[in-house]
Amino acid sequence: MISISGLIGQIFAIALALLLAPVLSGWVGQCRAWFQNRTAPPLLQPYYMLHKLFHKDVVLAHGASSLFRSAPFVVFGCMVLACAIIPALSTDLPLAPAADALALVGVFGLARVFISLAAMDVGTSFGTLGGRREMLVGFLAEPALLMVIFTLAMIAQSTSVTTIVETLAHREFLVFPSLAFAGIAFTMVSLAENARVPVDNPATHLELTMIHEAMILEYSGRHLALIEWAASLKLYAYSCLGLALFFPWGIAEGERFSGLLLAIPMLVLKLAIGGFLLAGIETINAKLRIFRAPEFLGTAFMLAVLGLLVRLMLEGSA
Amino acid sequence: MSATISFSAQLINLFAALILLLAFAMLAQRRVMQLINLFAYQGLALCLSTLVVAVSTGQTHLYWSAGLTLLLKALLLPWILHRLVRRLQVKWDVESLINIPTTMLVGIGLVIVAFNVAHPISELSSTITRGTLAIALAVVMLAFLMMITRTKAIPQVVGFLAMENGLFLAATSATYGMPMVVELGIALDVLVGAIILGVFFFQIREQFDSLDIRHMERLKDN
Amino acid sequence: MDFFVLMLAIPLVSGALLTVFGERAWAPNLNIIASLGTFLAAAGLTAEIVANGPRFAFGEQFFIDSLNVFFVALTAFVGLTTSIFSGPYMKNEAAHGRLTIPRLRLYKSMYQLFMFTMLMALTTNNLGILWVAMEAATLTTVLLVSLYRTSASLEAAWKYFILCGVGIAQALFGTILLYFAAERVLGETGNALLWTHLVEVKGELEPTVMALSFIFLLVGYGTKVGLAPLHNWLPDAHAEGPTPVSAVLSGLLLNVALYAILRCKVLADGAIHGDYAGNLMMGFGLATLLMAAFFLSRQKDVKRMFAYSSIEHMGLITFAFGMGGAVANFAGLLHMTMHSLTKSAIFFAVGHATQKTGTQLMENIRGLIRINPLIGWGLMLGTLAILGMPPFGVFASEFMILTHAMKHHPWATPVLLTALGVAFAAIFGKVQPMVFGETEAKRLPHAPAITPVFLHLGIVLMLGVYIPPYLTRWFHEAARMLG
Amino acid sequence: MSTLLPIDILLIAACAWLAIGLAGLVAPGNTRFIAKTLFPLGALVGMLVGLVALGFLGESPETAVLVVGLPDLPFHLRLDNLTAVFAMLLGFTSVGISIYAAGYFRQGQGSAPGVLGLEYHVFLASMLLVLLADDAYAFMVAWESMALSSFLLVTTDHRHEEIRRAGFLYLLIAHVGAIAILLSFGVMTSGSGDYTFAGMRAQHLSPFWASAAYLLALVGFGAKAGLVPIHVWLPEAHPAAPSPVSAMMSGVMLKTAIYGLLRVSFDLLGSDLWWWGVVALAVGLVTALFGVLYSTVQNDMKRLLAYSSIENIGLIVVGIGLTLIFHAYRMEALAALAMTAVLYHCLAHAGFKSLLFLCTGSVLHATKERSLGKLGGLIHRMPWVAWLALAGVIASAGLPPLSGFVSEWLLLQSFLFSPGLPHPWLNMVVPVAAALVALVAALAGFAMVKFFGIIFLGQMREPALKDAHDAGTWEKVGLSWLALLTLLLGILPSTVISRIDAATHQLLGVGLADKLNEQGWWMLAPISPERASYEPLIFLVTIAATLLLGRWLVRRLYHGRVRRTAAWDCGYWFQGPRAQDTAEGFSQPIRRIFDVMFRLEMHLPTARDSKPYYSVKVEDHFWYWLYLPLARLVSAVSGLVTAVQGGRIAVYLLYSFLTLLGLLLVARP
Repeated sequence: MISISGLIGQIFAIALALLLAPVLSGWVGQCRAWFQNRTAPPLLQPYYMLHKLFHKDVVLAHGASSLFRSAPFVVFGCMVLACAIIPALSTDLPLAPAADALALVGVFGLARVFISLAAMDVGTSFGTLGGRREMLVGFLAEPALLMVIFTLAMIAQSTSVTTIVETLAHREFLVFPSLAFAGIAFTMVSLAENARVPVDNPATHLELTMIHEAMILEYSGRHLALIEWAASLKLYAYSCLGLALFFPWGIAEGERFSGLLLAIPMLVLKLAIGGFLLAGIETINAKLRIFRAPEFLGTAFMLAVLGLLVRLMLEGSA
Repeated sequence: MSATISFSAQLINLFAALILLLAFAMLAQRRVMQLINLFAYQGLALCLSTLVVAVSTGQTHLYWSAGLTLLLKALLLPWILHRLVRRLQVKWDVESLINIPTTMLVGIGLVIVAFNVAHPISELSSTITRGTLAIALAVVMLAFLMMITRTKAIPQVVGFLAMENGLFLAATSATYGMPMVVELGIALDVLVGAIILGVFFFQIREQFDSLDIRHMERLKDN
Repeated sequence: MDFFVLMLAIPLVSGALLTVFGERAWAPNLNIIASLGTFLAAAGLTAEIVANGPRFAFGEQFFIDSLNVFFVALTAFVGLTTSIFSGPYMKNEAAHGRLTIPRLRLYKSMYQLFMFTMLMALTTNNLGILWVAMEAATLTTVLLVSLYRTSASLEAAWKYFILCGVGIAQALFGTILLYFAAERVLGETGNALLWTHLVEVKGELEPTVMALSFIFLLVGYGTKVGLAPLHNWLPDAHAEGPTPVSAVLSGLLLNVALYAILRCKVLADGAIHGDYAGNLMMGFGLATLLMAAFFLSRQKDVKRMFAYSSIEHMGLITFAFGMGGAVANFAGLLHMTMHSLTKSAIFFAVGHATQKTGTQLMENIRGLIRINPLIGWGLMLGTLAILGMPPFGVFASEFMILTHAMKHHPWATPVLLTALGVAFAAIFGKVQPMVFGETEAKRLPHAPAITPVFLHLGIVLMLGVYIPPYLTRWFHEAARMLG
Repeated sequence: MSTLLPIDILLIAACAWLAIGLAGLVAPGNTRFIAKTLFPLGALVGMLVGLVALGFLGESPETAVLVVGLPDLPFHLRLDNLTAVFAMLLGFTSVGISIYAAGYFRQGQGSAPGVLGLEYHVFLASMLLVLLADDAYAFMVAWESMALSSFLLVTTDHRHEEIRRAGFLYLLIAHVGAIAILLSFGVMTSGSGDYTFAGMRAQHLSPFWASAAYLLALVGFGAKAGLVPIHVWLPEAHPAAPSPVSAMMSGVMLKTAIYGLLRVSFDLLGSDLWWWGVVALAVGLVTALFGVLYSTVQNDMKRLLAYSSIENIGLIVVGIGLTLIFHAYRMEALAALAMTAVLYHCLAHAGFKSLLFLCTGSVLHATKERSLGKLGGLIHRMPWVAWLALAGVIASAGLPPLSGFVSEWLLLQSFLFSPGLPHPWLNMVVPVAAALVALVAALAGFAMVKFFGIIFLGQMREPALKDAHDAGTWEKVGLSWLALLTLLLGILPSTVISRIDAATHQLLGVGLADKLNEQGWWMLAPISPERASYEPLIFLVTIAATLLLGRWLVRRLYHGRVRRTAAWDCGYWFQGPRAQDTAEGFSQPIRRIFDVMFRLEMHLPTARDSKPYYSVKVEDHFWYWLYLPLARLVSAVSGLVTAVQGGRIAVYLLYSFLTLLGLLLVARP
């Protein structure tokens, strides 16, 4: 029942994700630099960095346990799985039934738990601080994300990501106000989840403000490489998910290669625009104090719930 | 209804009224010796009323009852109590928790209640002495009131015994006496009870140096 | 010889003997042997009644049917175990110097006489003699309560005497009224106080008189049962008397008094149409239950607390009989049995516990399970049983009472729920630290009597999960008799 | 003699447990005999129970009547599919716990081992009888025996005041709950006088009485399950009990309450009203949110888990509420979905929560420490326990691919379809409840990260922890068994659901099994794969494959060199164990964000303090809102009542007198 083309499409999707994710990170970095009137690093800068890190020795703290060493792989694995089931290019993904949208949230959750635990493993003050903050962001972002998905799932009468995307792509062009709410909430959650301004700043190393960076302070060498890669995969996954859910046009359906081939440039284009906008957001916003972050995410959660309510009230049985 | 019966009924009512009067007198009495004497008179009146009932109805066992009453209530128990009072050198004054006039007023209220309660029964009664049931009830209640208001052990016991008098009046007047076995049993119980009480008084004296029951308020929960 | 005569004669004769020879070394054994004899005679009588049905004795003056034979058996049994328990208990008391030899003699003879009066009260057919026996039971127990001759025990005995004496005087007035009503129907044949005759004509008795009579009887015997607010003598007497006396007071005397009320209730019900007597009893029962529950939470003295627990259970039982009907009566009878057995077992355990620690104050009794695990467990299990924890039998009867109440008198259930909850919290909260925890108590000079405790608890446990069919039949018959 | 029916075997198993317990009394002081012989035997019996129940699923009910019981009400027993599901839960969970206990119990200061063994096995047997009981009396007897035996187990170490207090509170609430259940049965029996469950099913109660029965049952079973606000015993009793007992209580005993609630609301009560579901939903949500918030701020590892149990029970009750709502509107397919979520979560929670409690037992044994503030870094000393605990943590946090996620997924799925409800506002409010469920799930993750991170990770907060040792063999086997259950429940949901579906079918008349059987065993798609699907095995394989492949590739393409050095200190020279986040610190954000939910007592040091210290105490609002006022009320009332007993005989006489007078005047017929 798994078609060859599906299989190829699946492998292709994963490979593309692995390849494209660091580029996306690089692109966002470039855009940010441009916005901020800095000289931009090369687009492929993340690749160079990964290569460099893989070459380096792993320097482990004395207190690091086996969990610390396995966490990067687990996180990486989770992100690969997430990318594999998000219909970035095509909705014909054999792996898609393995996890629907709820399970997708679960995958992100699993990765988050592991990285937080790893952060606490060495037992430095910053590690635990980072782990705690990550979980703080997580427990606020996760329900918001779930609510976004709920709204969409109610439109599509399904929680399967591919089905949602197909439904949304095929619908009559109706203005769904709920989608607007959901979209905004999703954007806010994505910013938080990917350690972006205004919740976190991937570029900072000022200890008291950082979240993601605080967690991975102790990582080095290949572990750090995997984590960085996983982080860019996560950004990619969220971007693709957002694009697929809210701008589902151009995603290939069925088992035709032609559609797939057409989908790639569409995706790249959409990602480029998305990355550009992201950089814009990051530039025009200031980072929030850590205790403002719950408010930010709380707003996202409320917006998502509002979206759900709007969906239920206004759009009734649509 | 023949004249003799009505005459004896009048006599019985007279004695009953006397008993009630004595009950009031006991309620009002401040001296312990006088109290015991009043109790003895009450026993005598009871005996006489029983005798009248016996004569007028011809119930032989009522003679026995009358004799028993005379012996026990009018002679033996007062004698025991007298001896106790002397042996224990009880203070002769009787103290009351509430003052006597108030007690009397409450007593009158009780009599009304008793009459009221007994009224429907008296209506039913076919005996010659139907009115006395109400009086018996009143006597019981007055004795009860006396037990409540007295602070010394001996007057309390006298109240208790007076209550028995009231009961006995009820038994004879309303029903021509209980079966003999029962009456004997009751008499025995009263006697034994009185003796035990007598023993008790000595023990209480020994422990509390007084027969004032206000000393006996240590067992409590609040 | 006739079992019935034996049953009454043994305690009477041995009581007399013990009055004379009570200071001899074999006297305690005589006490136990007499109790055993009484029990055997009662067992024989029970078997006879179960086999042949009700019977009379001494003309019609005594009457044994399935209702009272059940109480007779129970009384004789608890009387036996209590006498077994009181052997070592009294030895320990004497060793502690709390009792002298003459007092022990008094104890033994009064104990036997007390048994006699109770058995007489249970078996008599004559309501007058019932009254006489009840009064006699009061008198014997007054002496037992004041056995220690301390000021507290004298005070308790005095209150007991006066309150119960006055109470029972009301009962006599009730009896007179009953006689008055009966005489009008039965005439002056001398049968007018015989229950068997009364019950035949109960429908013809004058309702007004019977209602008044029942009020007096209920208040009178109810004082003895411990119905609130007539209960005030009960905690004092239980707390200050020797523990075996507390055990029989709680386990037997209260039952007998309740039995007297039940006999009268049958007549009242027959005369007064409607649930007049039942409603009164339900009201008294609930008030007692609720009041006792709240009393419980303020107790400091262990025996006093369990005395209140007895009041509480008497309230529950009275409520059950008040509800009436086959199920509730059954439950009430069952609960009486269970309560007797359990409460006396508790008092046994408590007795030894207080001897060990030398105090009745609960805050000074700690860690029983560590000084003597058997006593500790005995008290714990007994407490749990009395609180209505299954699989103990108390729960079985509480189950029936509660479900029956929910069905027929749902308004009463909040009261029941509150009372049982508060009682549970109060008793358990106090017993738990007594049983568990650390301790400094010492060993006793004489080995405690553990057997009665576990014998009782064993029976209660068994009855909780399995009631033998003959017992069931017997209960059913008794329940039916109560209407 | 006829063949041995499953119900007979279960009955024999219950008796066997009792016998094993009693056997311990032969040599109550012999720890070796009791721990190494009797407990493993108990585990075998547990295995038997589990297997028989598993094998029975799908069969038609069997009944039995015993000779014991009340005169007109001998014990009725009945084995049906609902019972079988919970018996399976009991059996399989008890296997792990009993084996663990074989290694756990040792000579201590508390109850003698023989007594402990007796209590433990009576506890097991009574739980089984609760499930099998088919009449009110048998049920209540088993139910209270369960409470009693578990109470005695909780107070095993009775020398400590707070343990006794915990036990007291537990038994008190259990008892009040039991009375409520009893009254509920009383209502359900109504006039018939037939206390068998069959009799209750046959009754047709008016909505008022049915609701009364339902609410009483909710209170009664809620008291046992730990529903807010009658949850207060739970966080006290669980830490007080020895760990296997906590595991048994949390893993299995709480489920018997769920069983009772299901039995009453779906089986015994014929009518069903939609608002019942709303009540359950609301109570469940409050409980779940309350439980999880309090669980995040605990500093005692067992209390943390206890509150987490409250949360899970809350989620289960949410599921029951949802089922009731769907059921009331005859949306049976959706009801079946929610019911499956309920049953599945019961199974899952039994596995992972007992696993976690047992892990705390091992930690406790190794360190003598329950306070999170004094633990840390135990993964180095106790790798077995740590990794097995991680499985429990992931499941408890509701993360794929382990068991907790499956039930959460099912629950959310059923929420997703609530807009189809015909009721005008219900269909809007209920989906929003899903938002809270999502929040609860996410917070559970927070709590679990705290639990695992603080105990097992980081540096050791106390020097004494260096001497900690890993669990013994028995304990490892027990833990591994439970971890295996958690894993199996996580990756084989379809297989499990098609077994337990018989219970759903029995209660609702429909099930999910047909749908599931259309798809492969590896796929969980309760409605259709297009609507929603989850394939945990593939999920797991993908992650594992990526993990291994990634590792292999990295080593292949680059290298696997590792150097060890001190942790980077960020320029702060002091990086000792004290510099780590404390348990209080970890939960600080929660306290801050949800401060209305807690009753906080904080002391913050100021700059001028000569002896600066920091303390924070989190207390339960309900103590102050409900229990203390109640206690004060009782105390005040008893103050008033005891005034009656003033010691003055005249007053006593007056009472008698007034009673008599009152009766004479007022109560005349």
